[in-house]
Amino acid sequence: MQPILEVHDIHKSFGAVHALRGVNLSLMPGEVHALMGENGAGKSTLMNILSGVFPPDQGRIHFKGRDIVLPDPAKAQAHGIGLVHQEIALCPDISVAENILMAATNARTSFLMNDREVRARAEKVLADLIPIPVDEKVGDLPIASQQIVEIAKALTLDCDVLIFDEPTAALTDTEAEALFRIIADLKSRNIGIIYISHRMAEIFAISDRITVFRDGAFVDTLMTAQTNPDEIATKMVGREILNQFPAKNPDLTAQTSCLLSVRNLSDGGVLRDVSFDLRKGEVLGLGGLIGAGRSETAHAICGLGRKTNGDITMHGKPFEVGDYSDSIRNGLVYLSEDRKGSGVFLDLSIAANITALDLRHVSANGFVRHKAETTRAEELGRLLSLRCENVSQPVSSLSGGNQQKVAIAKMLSVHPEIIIFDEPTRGVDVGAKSEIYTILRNLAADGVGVLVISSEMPELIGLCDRILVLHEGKIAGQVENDLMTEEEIMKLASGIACQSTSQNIGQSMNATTGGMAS
Amino acid sequence: QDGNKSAFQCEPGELYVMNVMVSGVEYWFPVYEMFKQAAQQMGCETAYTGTPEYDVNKQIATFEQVLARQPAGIMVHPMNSDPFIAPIDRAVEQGVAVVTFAADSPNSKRSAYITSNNDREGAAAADAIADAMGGKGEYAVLENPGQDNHDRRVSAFIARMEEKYPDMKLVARAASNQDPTKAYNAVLTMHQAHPDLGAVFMPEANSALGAAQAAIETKADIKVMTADVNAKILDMIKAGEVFGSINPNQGIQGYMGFISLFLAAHPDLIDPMNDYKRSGTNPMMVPYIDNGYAVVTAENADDFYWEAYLKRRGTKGIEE
Amino acid sequence: MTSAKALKTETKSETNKPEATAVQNGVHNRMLGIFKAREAGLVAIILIICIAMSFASPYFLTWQNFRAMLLSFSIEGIVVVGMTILLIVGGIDLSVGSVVCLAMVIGGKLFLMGLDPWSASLIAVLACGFIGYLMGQCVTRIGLHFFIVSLAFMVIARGLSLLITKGTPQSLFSLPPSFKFIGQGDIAGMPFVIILFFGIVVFFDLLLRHSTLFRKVYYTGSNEKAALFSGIKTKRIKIVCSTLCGLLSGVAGVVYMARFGAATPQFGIGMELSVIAAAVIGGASLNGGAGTIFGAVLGAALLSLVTSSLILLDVPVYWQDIIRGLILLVAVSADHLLNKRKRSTSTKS
Amino acid sequence: MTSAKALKTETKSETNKPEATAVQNGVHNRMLGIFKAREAGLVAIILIICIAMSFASPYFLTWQNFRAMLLSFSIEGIVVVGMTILLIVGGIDLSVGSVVCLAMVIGGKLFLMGLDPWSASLIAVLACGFIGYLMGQCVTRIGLHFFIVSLAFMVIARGLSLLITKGTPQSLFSLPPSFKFIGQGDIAGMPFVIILFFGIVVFFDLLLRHSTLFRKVYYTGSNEKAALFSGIKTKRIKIVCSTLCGLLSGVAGVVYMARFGAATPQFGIGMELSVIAAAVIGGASLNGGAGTIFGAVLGAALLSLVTSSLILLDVPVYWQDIIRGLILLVAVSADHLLNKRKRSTSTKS
Ligand SMILES: Nc1ncnc2c1ncn2[C@@H]1O[C@H](COP(=O)(O)OP(=O)(O)OP(=O)(O)O)[C@@H](O)[C@H]1O
Ligand SMILES: Nc1ncnc2c1ncn2[C@@H]1O[C@H](COP(=O)(O)OP(=O)(O)OP(=O)(O)O)[C@@H](O)[C@H]1O
Ligand SMILES: [Mg+2]
Ligand SMILES: [Mg+2]
Repeated sequence: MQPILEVHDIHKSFGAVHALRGVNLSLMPGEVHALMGENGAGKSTLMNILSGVFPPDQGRIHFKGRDIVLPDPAKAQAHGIGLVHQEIALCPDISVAENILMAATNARTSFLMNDREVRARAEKVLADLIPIPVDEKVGDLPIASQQIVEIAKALTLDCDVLIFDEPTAALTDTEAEALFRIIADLKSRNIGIIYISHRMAEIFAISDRITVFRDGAFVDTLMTAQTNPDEIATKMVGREILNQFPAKNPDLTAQTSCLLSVRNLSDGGVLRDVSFDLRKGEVLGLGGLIGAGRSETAHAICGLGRKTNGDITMHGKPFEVGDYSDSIRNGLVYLSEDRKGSGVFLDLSIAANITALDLRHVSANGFVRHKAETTRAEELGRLLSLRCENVSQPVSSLSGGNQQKVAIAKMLSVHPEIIIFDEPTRGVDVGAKSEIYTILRNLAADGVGVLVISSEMPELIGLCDRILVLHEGKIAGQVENDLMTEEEIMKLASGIACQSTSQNIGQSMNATTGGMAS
Repeated sequence: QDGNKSAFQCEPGELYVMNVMVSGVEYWFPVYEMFKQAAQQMGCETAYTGTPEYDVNKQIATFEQVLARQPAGIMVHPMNSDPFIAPIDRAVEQGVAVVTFAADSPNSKRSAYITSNNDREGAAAADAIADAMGGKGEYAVLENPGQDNHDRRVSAFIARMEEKYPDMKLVARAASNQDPTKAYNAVLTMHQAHPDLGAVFMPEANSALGAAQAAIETKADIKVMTADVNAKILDMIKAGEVFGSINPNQGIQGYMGFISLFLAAHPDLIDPMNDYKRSGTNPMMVPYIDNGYAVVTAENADDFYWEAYLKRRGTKGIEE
Repeated sequence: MTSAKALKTETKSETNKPEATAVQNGVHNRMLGIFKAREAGLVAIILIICIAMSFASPYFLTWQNFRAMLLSFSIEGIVVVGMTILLIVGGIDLSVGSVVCLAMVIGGKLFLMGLDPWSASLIAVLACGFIGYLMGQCVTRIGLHFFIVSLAFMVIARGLSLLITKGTPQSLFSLPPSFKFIGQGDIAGMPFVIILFFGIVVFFDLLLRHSTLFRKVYYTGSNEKAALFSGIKTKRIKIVCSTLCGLLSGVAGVVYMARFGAATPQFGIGMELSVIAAAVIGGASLNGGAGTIFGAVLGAALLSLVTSSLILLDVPVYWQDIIRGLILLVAVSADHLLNKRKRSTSTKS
Repeated sequence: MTSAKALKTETKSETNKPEATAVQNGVHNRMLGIFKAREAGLVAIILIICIAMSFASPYFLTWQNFRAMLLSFSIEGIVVVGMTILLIVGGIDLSVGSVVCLAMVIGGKLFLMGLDPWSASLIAVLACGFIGYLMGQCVTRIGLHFFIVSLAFMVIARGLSLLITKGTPQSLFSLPPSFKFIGQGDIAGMPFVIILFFGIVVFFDLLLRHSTLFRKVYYTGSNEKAALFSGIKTKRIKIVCSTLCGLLSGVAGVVYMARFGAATPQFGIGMELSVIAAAVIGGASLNGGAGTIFGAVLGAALLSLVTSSLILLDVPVYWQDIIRGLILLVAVSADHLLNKRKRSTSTKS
């Protein structure tokens, strides 16, 4: 069988940054070809080239037996190459249906819109995936739903090659499963698929072959069946990753002193009577499906969202915050799940981003000490193995995973007492992930409270000492020790089992239900 | 020195400058035309300067730049009076003669001020309208609040009406700000509220364009009276669509302006019996010269076309 | 100009969302009728003022008065249509006033040079379209912002008008009646200007709502990158919108020329601001991606209504600006708050 | 919520997004010196024009001419400083011209009513600051766009000036010399106005580059949502900027009053456009998040230089506007292309 797509010796530079140095890749029809590599290895750059976003400096793209040039995305789509971008790009003022069918609308020759057909087709595509109301404006959707729209958009294209650049970064397993079913279907229709992800489990579940890039160069292509995650990780990072997850804290008991305790938290919306304790030295996980209200919980605690009811105490003292700046002052910070929308300032320098949370740490008498700022940024950059030229370059010039590291560095720069991480490793490569896990663990060991919200089940299980599971805004239960399995968490998250394993956390101490309307 | 040479002659290269704001508009051209003529007759050079914008700050900047060229004299139309005190005084201290025209800066050290009398113009417009209406009826005014000479014309118009024609009633006033569209809309609306509206006065010609068009379209007999002229207004006056206009005598303004400026630059030519020597002021001091005005009606409108005037004179206007 | 969007979103995120009623803003509803939330709010404000005025002034509720009010904004309204389209695509055009003037001047000059008025007008309109095209090119090729490009062209077009007329208003008294009809004629008692205006409004409103081409205008304005990734040639779309805005300004200029029978080089100064205000009151977003022609026309009607009312009520000249400004502020605020309420009950917000 | 803004940021980097701000270019460049890419480009353009002019006109290289040029933009320059700060935070203020005028008029009127000129000026400046504050409130509370709010206040402030003066210019001939000194005095041959202007420029330039408060202005303007998620009270920051812009307009108004010894109700019409143009030429982004005071001042200097040169060269009036517009276009394009080259190395397309 002939490969449907081959790229030869592609080079691409951004100024001094040599993002791709002569990479090759070939894709068979009906194959799922996984592309892996560290953050900044050049994966997205290659995909952007393949979809006509920008031209390569050098190299050939061989498609269906002949060389093609792709001056713009329209041309790539005309050839039958579709891309789900790593960074979500949708029209916020436009309905879901129209967003999904945008490319089709563009290709239509008819003069008038057929709104009914647009709705129908959008509904049909979403029915296979996750149903989202198609008349909703995309700007009103949470980030995960936007990710689904982004995927659905690509599915309407009449493609022979479909590229997914980290499609599941913002999704939980349930949604991911739906996507995998669709991918299997595409496969059966002989469509070639390039799949990029940092979730090793996924890669091994769905791919046929794996290609690894490192530092913009081609490393190897392997048959998935004949390799294993460790080998891939080693090829990616260039060294062996021994333990992805650091050891858990064995000393935790119910008596361990409590850093943060939340009682009967409600936000007048999805959240109802959420109660839990975060203990000293513990890494606490928060799981659940999309829309279960995990982010909402975090927002309500730190003053970023509404709180209609509930008592929060920190170190046993009432924790009352008017807005998020109070929360930061009191030592509680929150890492946003929406990196691009609210996590980083894309146009500002890395240094300015990292110090944004509290400038007092790098200032004197109301003036920024630029030297201290640079030093601080460089230190944290090293800690998180941030890949950049220097810390004065804008964050927009970083790869997705490196942007995420900047967002995390921003949290760490203020020496908080409690950190809530919402999808901390979104788009981060395996090597950096394990470093981040170690950092979180060390923080916890140093007495910092760590609450991790994650949609990636293995991450929750591997990292956390205890996992709370939310279902439709209520704590469905918690899992610990041996019960920490995907099945158990799924049972709770989907609402099948309720409270079966939980021990009525906090119910005994919870006499008061204070009316702390915000 | 050449004994035959008249005292009213310039040295070679002696430069006289006219300085205005909104320098691209027609009003200044006849002024400069006669300014230039007087200069040529006396062997002097002239330049036309100013800013295209309606902005006192920018006009002052051009004035000061003109000063850097060390001309013999500047005839300036100060957009606002007081802002020009300091620049004019600085010019005079440098030995550059200054006269003002069409608008004054009375507290400055300028030598002379040449203008038509806005009060008399406004009154004349009132007389013309009231006569035509038999001293009885309703009238309205369109204004351009904030521009001094326009405000004066309007006030004088209204004052004259109140004083001399008690049966003429002011029923509406609106700001048209020299915008034909605003004038058009305002007159249409005024006609709704006051169906018997018999006349409307505005102190400048741009608004007249719109007002007259509205008057035509309402098919009511509204007499449009204005001040200043342009080709379109003249055509409308001839066609009876605009009742008339008061036009200041710009040519005399320019000619007398030049003469005054020349005298101020050559103070040795005159020796009046006053204290000029003791006080060290320029002997050429004239507080006010009235260049007069004309009432333009269908009969005499033909004499006021700029293009025809230029053609007759065979010059190129401000471009020389 | 990110702030409005950010604010809008901020308010939205504060409360949360019952999912069921999401149909509100969708495609479906658009088909249901011409009155959408925003436009209904404006209609309400206009009606309130009309009712108040009909008590305050006996002349208000007459056909003559309505005719006068319609006349007063219908030519500028043509420019509003073009501006709205450009705002939706994420642009803005400060040059419209100068371009309208340039159209008058070019048309007038060519006519005076002996061309028949129809060809002269056609050339004038095309010239204005070309200016719009040039602006679009500057924006898309060089990557400048529409604001600054159109500012430069505003100055250039004004200079051209001055140059062509040598600063003197051109009298077009000799225009043939058949041509003057465009600006001054009636058809069965209805001024042709108004008919033309409504024709243009309905035409472009329908196009914007239903045609494929103009849907792309919304996509491009809402998120240019997303549109680009969907294969839409966003640069071309922007150039089309900017050209269209120039063409419509040109048409307005020609109609003004026919109405006033003159071409004055000082015409249209400051028009851009009232045109943009009308479009924004009518719901067009300065960030692109939102707006309707019908809304914008209502915005223009509101502004014109306020101006006429102040004159009808004999409000002293010095107070007129203050009241006009306050009403503008109140209208956009009311409209904005009304829509926020609606959003928060119907969608989630 | 998330996406609207998120998606917008994306588009942002595609339209003209000048890069060179203190925060963006970061610590590294800043340490190297005051001339950064963008500003160096502008300085180059200005120098080229200056050299050409010194050959073309013998009057150009005189102190008197330079004094005139400096004077011609230094008071407006104070307004440019305020506008730049507001642009950086993502706002815009169309009312500056009217507010400058209002400051003159309030100060003048109070003085004529018997107050000493210093207190009168102080009240005038505070009143202008209050207008800025009100605008900030309208924007942050109601959620309107700065563009439309300031448009309304532009009309209101103009109306107030007309009302207070009843349309006639107020002569303030009797201002004491000590007060007139602000606008007309010299210190060692250097007009006080210019010294004051440079003082304000240096003060705010340093603040913007180094103070934590103004760093938050960049954060807010760059991505308001992210700023909120960094604990920055973005509403307050926006109100501070808008108030500051009002205050600085007030200061400019008072200086004008001292310089001209008059208060005219038609002053400052159209000033907003040249002020915004100056800031944008100098690198301020209309999308917020970028800009420097120093750059903006260079922009103002360039505009003023071009205007002066045209006059000095006796370019016919008809051509002046056209040439001015073209040079504006060429300057922003050259500058933009220059920076794009530089930027393509650093930003994702
Ligand atoms: N598919 C969807 N369509 C519309 N609204 C949704 C959808 N999913 C979630 N929401 C809304 O989003 C809010 C909860 O989102 P939130 O981000 O807090 O959930 P989460 O549990 O943190 O999920 P995740 O972070 O995985 O997206 C709820 O108000 C819910 O109504
Ligand atoms: N516009 C740009 N300007 C400068 N550098 C860039 C630009 N775009 C990408 N880069 C650099 O190119 C390299 C490759 O980036 P790319 O986004 O392709 O990485 P990736 O493999 O997709 O990483 P991730 O897993 O984090 O998404 C990175 O070093 C990145 O910083
Ligand atoms: Mg990537
Ligand atoms: Mg979440």
